[in-house]
Amino acid sequence: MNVLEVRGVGKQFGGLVALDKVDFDVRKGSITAVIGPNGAGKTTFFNLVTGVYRPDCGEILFDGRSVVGLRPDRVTALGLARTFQNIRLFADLSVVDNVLIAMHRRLTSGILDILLNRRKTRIEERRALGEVYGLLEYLGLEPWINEPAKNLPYGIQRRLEIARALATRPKLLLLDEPAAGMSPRETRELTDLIRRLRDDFDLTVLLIEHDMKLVMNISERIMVLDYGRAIAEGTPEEIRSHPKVIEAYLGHSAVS
Amino acid sequence: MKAIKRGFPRAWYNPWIQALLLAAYTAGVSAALAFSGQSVIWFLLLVASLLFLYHSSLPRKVQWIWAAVVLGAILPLAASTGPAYESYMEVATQMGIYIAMAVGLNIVVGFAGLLDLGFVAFFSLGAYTYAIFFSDQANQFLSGHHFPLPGGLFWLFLPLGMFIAGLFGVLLGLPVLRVKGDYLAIVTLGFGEIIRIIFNNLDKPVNITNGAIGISSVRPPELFGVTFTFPHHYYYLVLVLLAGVFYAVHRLEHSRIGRAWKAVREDEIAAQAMGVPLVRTKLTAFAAGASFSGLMGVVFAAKQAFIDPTSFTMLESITILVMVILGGMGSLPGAVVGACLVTVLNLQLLPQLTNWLNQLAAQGMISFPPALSPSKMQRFLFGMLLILFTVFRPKGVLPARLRRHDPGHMAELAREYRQGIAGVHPSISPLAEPGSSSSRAEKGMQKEGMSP
Amino acid sequence: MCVLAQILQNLPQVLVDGITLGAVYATVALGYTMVYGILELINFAHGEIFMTGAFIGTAVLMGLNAAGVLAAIPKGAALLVALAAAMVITGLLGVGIERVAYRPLRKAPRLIPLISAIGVSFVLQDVVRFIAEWRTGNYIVTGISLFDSEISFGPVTVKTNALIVLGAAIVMMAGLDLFVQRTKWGTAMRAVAQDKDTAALMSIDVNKVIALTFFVGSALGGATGVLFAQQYGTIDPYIGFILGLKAFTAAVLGGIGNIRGAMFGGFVLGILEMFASAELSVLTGGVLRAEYKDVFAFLILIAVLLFKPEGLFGQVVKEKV
Amino acid sequence: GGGGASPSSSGSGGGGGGSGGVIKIATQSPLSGGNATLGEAIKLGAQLAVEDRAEDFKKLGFTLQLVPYDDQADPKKGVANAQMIAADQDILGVVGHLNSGVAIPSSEVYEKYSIPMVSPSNTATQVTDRGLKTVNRICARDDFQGPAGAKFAVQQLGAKKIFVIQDKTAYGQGLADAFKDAAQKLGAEIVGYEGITVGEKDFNGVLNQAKAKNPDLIYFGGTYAEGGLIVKQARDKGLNMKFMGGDALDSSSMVEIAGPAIADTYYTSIAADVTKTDEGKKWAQRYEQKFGKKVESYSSYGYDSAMVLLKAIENAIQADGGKKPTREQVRDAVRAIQDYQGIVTKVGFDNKGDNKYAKVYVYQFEPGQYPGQQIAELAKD
Amino acid sequence: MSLLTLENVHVFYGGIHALKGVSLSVDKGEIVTLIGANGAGKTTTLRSVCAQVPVREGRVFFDGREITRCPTHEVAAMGIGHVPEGRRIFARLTVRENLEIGAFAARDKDRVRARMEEVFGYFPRLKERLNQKAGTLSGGEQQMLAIGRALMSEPSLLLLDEPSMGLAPIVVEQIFEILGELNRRGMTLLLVEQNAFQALQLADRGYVIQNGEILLADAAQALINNEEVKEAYLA
Ligand SMILES: Nc1ncnc2c1ncn2[C@@H]1O[C@H](COP(=O)(O)OP(=O)(O)OP(=O)(O)O)[C@@H](O)[C@H]1O
Ligand SMILES: Nc1ncnc2c1ncn2[C@@H]1O[C@H](COP(=O)(O)OP(=O)(O)OP(=O)(O)O)[C@@H](O)[C@H]1O
Ligand SMILES: [Mg+2]
Ligand SMILES: [Mg+2]
Repeated sequence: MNVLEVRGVGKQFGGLVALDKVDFDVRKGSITAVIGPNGAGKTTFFNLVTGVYRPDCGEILFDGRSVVGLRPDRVTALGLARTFQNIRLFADLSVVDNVLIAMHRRLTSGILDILLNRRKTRIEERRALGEVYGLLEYLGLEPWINEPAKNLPYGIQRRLEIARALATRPKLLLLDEPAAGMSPRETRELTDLIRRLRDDFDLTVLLIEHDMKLVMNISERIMVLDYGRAIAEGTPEEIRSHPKVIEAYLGHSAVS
Repeated sequence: MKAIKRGFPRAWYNPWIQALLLAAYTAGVSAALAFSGQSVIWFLLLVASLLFLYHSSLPRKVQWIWAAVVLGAILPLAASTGPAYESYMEVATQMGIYIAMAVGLNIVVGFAGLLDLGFVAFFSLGAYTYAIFFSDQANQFLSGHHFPLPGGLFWLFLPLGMFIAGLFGVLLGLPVLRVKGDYLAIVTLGFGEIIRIIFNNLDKPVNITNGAIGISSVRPPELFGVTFTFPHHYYYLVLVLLAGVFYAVHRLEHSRIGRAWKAVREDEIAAQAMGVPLVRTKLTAFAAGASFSGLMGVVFAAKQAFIDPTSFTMLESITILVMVILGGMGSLPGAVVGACLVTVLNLQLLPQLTNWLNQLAAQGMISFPPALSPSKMQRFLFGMLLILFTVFRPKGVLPARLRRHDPGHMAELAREYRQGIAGVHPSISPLAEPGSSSSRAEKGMQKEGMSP
Repeated sequence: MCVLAQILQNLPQVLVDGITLGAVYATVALGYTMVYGILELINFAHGEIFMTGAFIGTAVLMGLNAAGVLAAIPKGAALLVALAAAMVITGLLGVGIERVAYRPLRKAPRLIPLISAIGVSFVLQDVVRFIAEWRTGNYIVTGISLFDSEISFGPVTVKTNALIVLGAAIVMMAGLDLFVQRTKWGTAMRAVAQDKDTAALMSIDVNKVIALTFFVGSALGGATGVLFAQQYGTIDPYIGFILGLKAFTAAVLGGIGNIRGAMFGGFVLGILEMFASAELSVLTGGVLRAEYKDVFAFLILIAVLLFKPEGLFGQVVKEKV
Repeated sequence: GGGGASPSSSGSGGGGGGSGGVIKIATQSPLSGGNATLGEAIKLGAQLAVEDRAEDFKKLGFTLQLVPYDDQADPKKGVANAQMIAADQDILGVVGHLNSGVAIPSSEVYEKYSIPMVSPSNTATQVTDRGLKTVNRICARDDFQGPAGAKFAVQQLGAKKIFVIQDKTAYGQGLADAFKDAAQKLGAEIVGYEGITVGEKDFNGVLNQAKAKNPDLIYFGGTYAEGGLIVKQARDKGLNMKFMGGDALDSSSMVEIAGPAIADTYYTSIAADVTKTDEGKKWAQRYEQKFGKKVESYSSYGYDSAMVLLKAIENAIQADGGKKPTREQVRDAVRAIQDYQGIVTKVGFDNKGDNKYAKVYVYQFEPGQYPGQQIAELAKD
Repeated sequence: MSLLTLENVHVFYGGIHALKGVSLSVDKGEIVTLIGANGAGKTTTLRSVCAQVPVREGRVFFDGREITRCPTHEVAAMGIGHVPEGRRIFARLTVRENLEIGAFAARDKDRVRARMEEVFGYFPRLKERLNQKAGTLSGGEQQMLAIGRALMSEPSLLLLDEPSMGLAPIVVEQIFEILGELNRRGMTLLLVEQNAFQALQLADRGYVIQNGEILLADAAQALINNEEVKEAYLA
């Protein structure tokens, strides 16, 4: 079964065709990668799926429902969460608040509940805090809970982005270059983490990455974009030896 | 829970000792105020005790009760012995009105990051709502002679003024939310001016606001047969309303709504990606801020007994903004301190200072050329103080602080949460899941954390 | 009588008056836009710098007059002297203000400098007032008008002054636009606007660039002040506030940070206002009158921003996510 | 006495009783901000009065002092200052305010503490129509000055088509409305009624409209700062009809701002021409010497208001056998004044506190001259 | 001869002691790399050279001159180029203007033009996007621009903070080639890389930084063979 089905999606910026009628499916429970040269349209693809941009043409189905034209917060509410290539944390807020905010949709207290400090609100807040701490622990972020996000080292910030996305309880998690700025060792840990996330949270993971070790290691399927077009799709083995991909993206040394 | 600062002996941080010192201070200053008869300094020092209280390490609850006792009993009692009693109460009342407005604007500017330069419009909406119906103004456009309404209905108009201002907050917000940043500033400024100009001109074709002439002889409120005539009546009224406002803002700030405001301030795109609806969040901020302002508008109209559009100029909006920023954006105590500072400066200290200089000049102790007569220097001094304050306290007098969580306590909550999921804690499960109902995530929670 | 005919009959003169007022708005708006473009700071004190320029220019002309020089030199030369003096002094004043009230706040939250700017406004208003009052006994000063003659084109009359204001406005805009778009320093200004730390890494002296910006912006404001005093004859220390506000509105209308936009916004606002105060009551049969002109102008501003939230000339900087 | 910043903390504190001591009167008017010229004129006028009478009060055993307050034309400041004034028991009366919008809420406070207020310049009808015991004024009400102007405009100047401009302030609108209604009653046609914004400098828009209507007279309800420019810009446009306005045009700045364009401009004022009497001339000279400023109409109003107040205090002292009077006594003494001859107007209060003798004089400006030529005198109907 | 020297440098962020006495040196013509975990202080070290963080204690020398207290723009004008962490391109300027700003201190226009061509030679992609606003470039394109911009000033010392971040493998390869090429032409490089293995292969010497302190300093090859380094920083 596919959680995500993309049919003929295209996007232009001015005269620039960033995505050109892309078709793509993501199987439920899989870990799938999107790779491609810089400027190929990968991030744009994520932006279309999450509602940040509206596609010029085509259809995007998430869990069988069209998400084209939905606001990003609605898309998130349906169970689609993402991280950002250029980290976009709430820089002046604490780590805990960053994650709490991501639970916005899942908390249900209205303004009256809050003003009257109803029991429901109090319980909800307690549980939210509990869940946040659990998540932070899970990602090894608990030493930083009271730190403003902007003070964290780069790699930790990336992990916080993941924690934040998880807090929305997504079914499909989109990671945009999660390993950027991480050392090989951290990347290795990240690889494990993504696998465990998938299992522990019953997730489907779709990721963009330039670190081929991670990609080849983790993905079940890979799509390759180049100049907005899907030039190849397949298993890591197929992609690794795909001549077009080697030519446009991998280079010859990376293959060996 | 206060962070320990270096340089003081440990005993300073013992809440009991602090309470004792504070009590002694309060007692001493109030006695001085009571016996000196009339002195701004003692009055201000007594008010300042609340600042020390805020910085003390007494528990929050105790701090609130303490503050209530000082403001509700000690301060008015100590001041009431002198001839300046009502003068103090007047200043304190105006201070209270501004505090509520600054706290309201702080929601919009400080929490949600929406620069609003037309905030006073909401204040005027509240004020006119009351003034029109509690003077004979309403007879001009409504048939029958039902107006002014009896003072007892004041209590109905408090929520009404709040509601109307809040409603306009939403109405303004709807179109305005398309524009961002400083564009928003100018649009709100335009809105503020539009409202003021309309009030200034709505004497024709139907006389609703009496235009530039203003509405006079506004009837004061009544409670249990007591008519509000003196500033100290309004002081208590404002005190009670302020308690409500603080409570509300305090609740909201640390709720999902307050967090959503801040998220929108920090990064709109990320906030949306985390499921925060942009428009609704901004609208609640506008509405909440506006309603506090509208509430105080009603009080203001009743207290002044007269209103006209000159009380609602753009300069007024800017003054409130100054209070918020001076105090520390996004900080509730900051907004309070900012409002107090600006009001006290404007209404008490600067007039007194210039009067004093003037008297010295009159007695020939110092001399000024007439062009530099000290009585005209209020604005100049105010401007100077603004510059000095910002340069020396660029983050505001009491900058916003992050709420700190105790890791131990959080770990405890996390345990409780896991148990709740395991079914030990059968209370409602309010953390609904988007889409389906299975509880996937909990599995993740129950495993061991990843090593950092 | 036919409403349209009434309006048409007036229209040429209304347009001319609107353009004249718009030229003043436009040039003041330039200064706002410039400082905003660099520091993302709404320099509320800009209106007061403009006002100071007006006083300095007037003082220079009065001084020349008192010394008996004024009658001896060509009027154009006198105006140039006044302009030069005002520009240099207000330019330096701008640099000084930046140094004292804004530079210490560069790392502070974005709105903080707004407060010191308001402080500077108050202080400048009063300082100018004290000086004017001390020298002349009255802070409302009526200066010397150099070009008071009128030129008529058919039904329309224009003061020579207005033409000078207009010409100066266009020259200033063109010069500034060239400077900012085409020179190295202009690019540096825009780079500093976006990221001071990184600009410094490009060996740009950030302080110098900011000071330069303030100098140019303030000098333009000062020059406009002189022209304003020439145009309207009477000045007081409070002219900066309303005018500054209007000019800021104009800058936003055009797309703040955009020089051509500021210019265009100024003219649009001037014409709109003039049109509203002349024709609103004709249009509405007396229901809405001239006093609604600001409402009218603001409503149009809001409408424009709703459809083009970045202003008329502003670029859609769609954030790349 | 408390801290250093508390100048008003001296004094007997106990209200009346005891001969000797300090007597203060306060002024409240805008001393900073855009309205300060007018506000300061009031203050300086009162100051001169206090100095003039200081000797007399010395003889009675009192030190006379003036306490100037800056209300910044802001009702909230006015009210807060009023409370401070109330707290200083030595203050027995107030001269002020400039703006009716500040006077009305502040006088609510004066009333509570029985502090008499003598207003030099509040013309709005509501100021005295509320029937407060403490509120008095020496100037003419809008509904006297406006109609008087209308009468002169229609009957003497022969204006048939009149264009009315007002500045959308309480003063400007009150006056312009009263003028408009009266002029219509007298048979004139109001061909336009437009508002302008205080503080702006370009009034060409409204004037273009006036030009299209081609009236015989333009009436302006507002102050000289805008009035002068309107006259000037109108003449530049070739509008050569007559102009008229109220007492707020009565300023030397009006002449300066309008320049040669001022010809054919009229204004109504309750002030008789000071320079017509020797005494008045001498007074004006003294004022100019002392303060280095030209006399404004509000200087003399301020002076007369303060003099009336001081006269009342003096009366109260004498009535009470030389003791310091209470505020109530002063309040009643003020209202009891019936024929005090001031420097510009005779003063006698009716039971509302309006000046029975307020006359309206009509003046015509001449280029370069201030004050204008007094050309008519109108009494109350 | 040593081109850049840090002596016992201490840096604080508020209360956080980020550098605790870092000393290192880079000789003329060398490639030196600084490796370390997240938050170890690599970025802070580079920033302390350019006076982007205040150095509380210790000294920095460049080309024999002390530059500890020199303002950033002067340091840059002396010939230190910097590719900052997170790219920091000027988003609202075009690609061309970004490059021109890179050569701000240069006087000779022809030389600037030639230099720009050279950059296009390295990154043809940038030439295709010449008049696009830099903010709308893809992540990798922005990284190319950041490097190109730093090259525009013809620095004698180039500080690179994770230049390969976000780049396609084929481009990463190119980048390392380019760095080698630049070095051969006489440019001295101080390189911070997560991709420690590749960095060490390129470099002459390397430093390992941990918790704000230099833990190890050695020839690059020796570090590659060091068991601990292998364990901690190499895959
Ligand atoms: N908002 C925009 N306006 C104009 N052009 C854009 C915009 N967003 C993206 N582009 C262009 O579209 C192309 C695709 O960009 P995108 O960010 O999707 O690339 P990418 O595949 O994520 O690359 P990278 O791996 O370098 O991050 C790029 O050439 C970029 O310049
Ligand atoms: N602006 C700041 N405010 C407070 N602390 C900071 C700030 N910048 C960095 N730090 C702290 O200083 C330490 C060193 O950070 P630095 O950015 O130099 O590390 P790094 O080695 O470059 O890490 P990374 O590999 O993640 O880029 C970290 O602990 C970080 O949390
Ligand atoms: Mg990308
Ligand atoms: Mg780093």
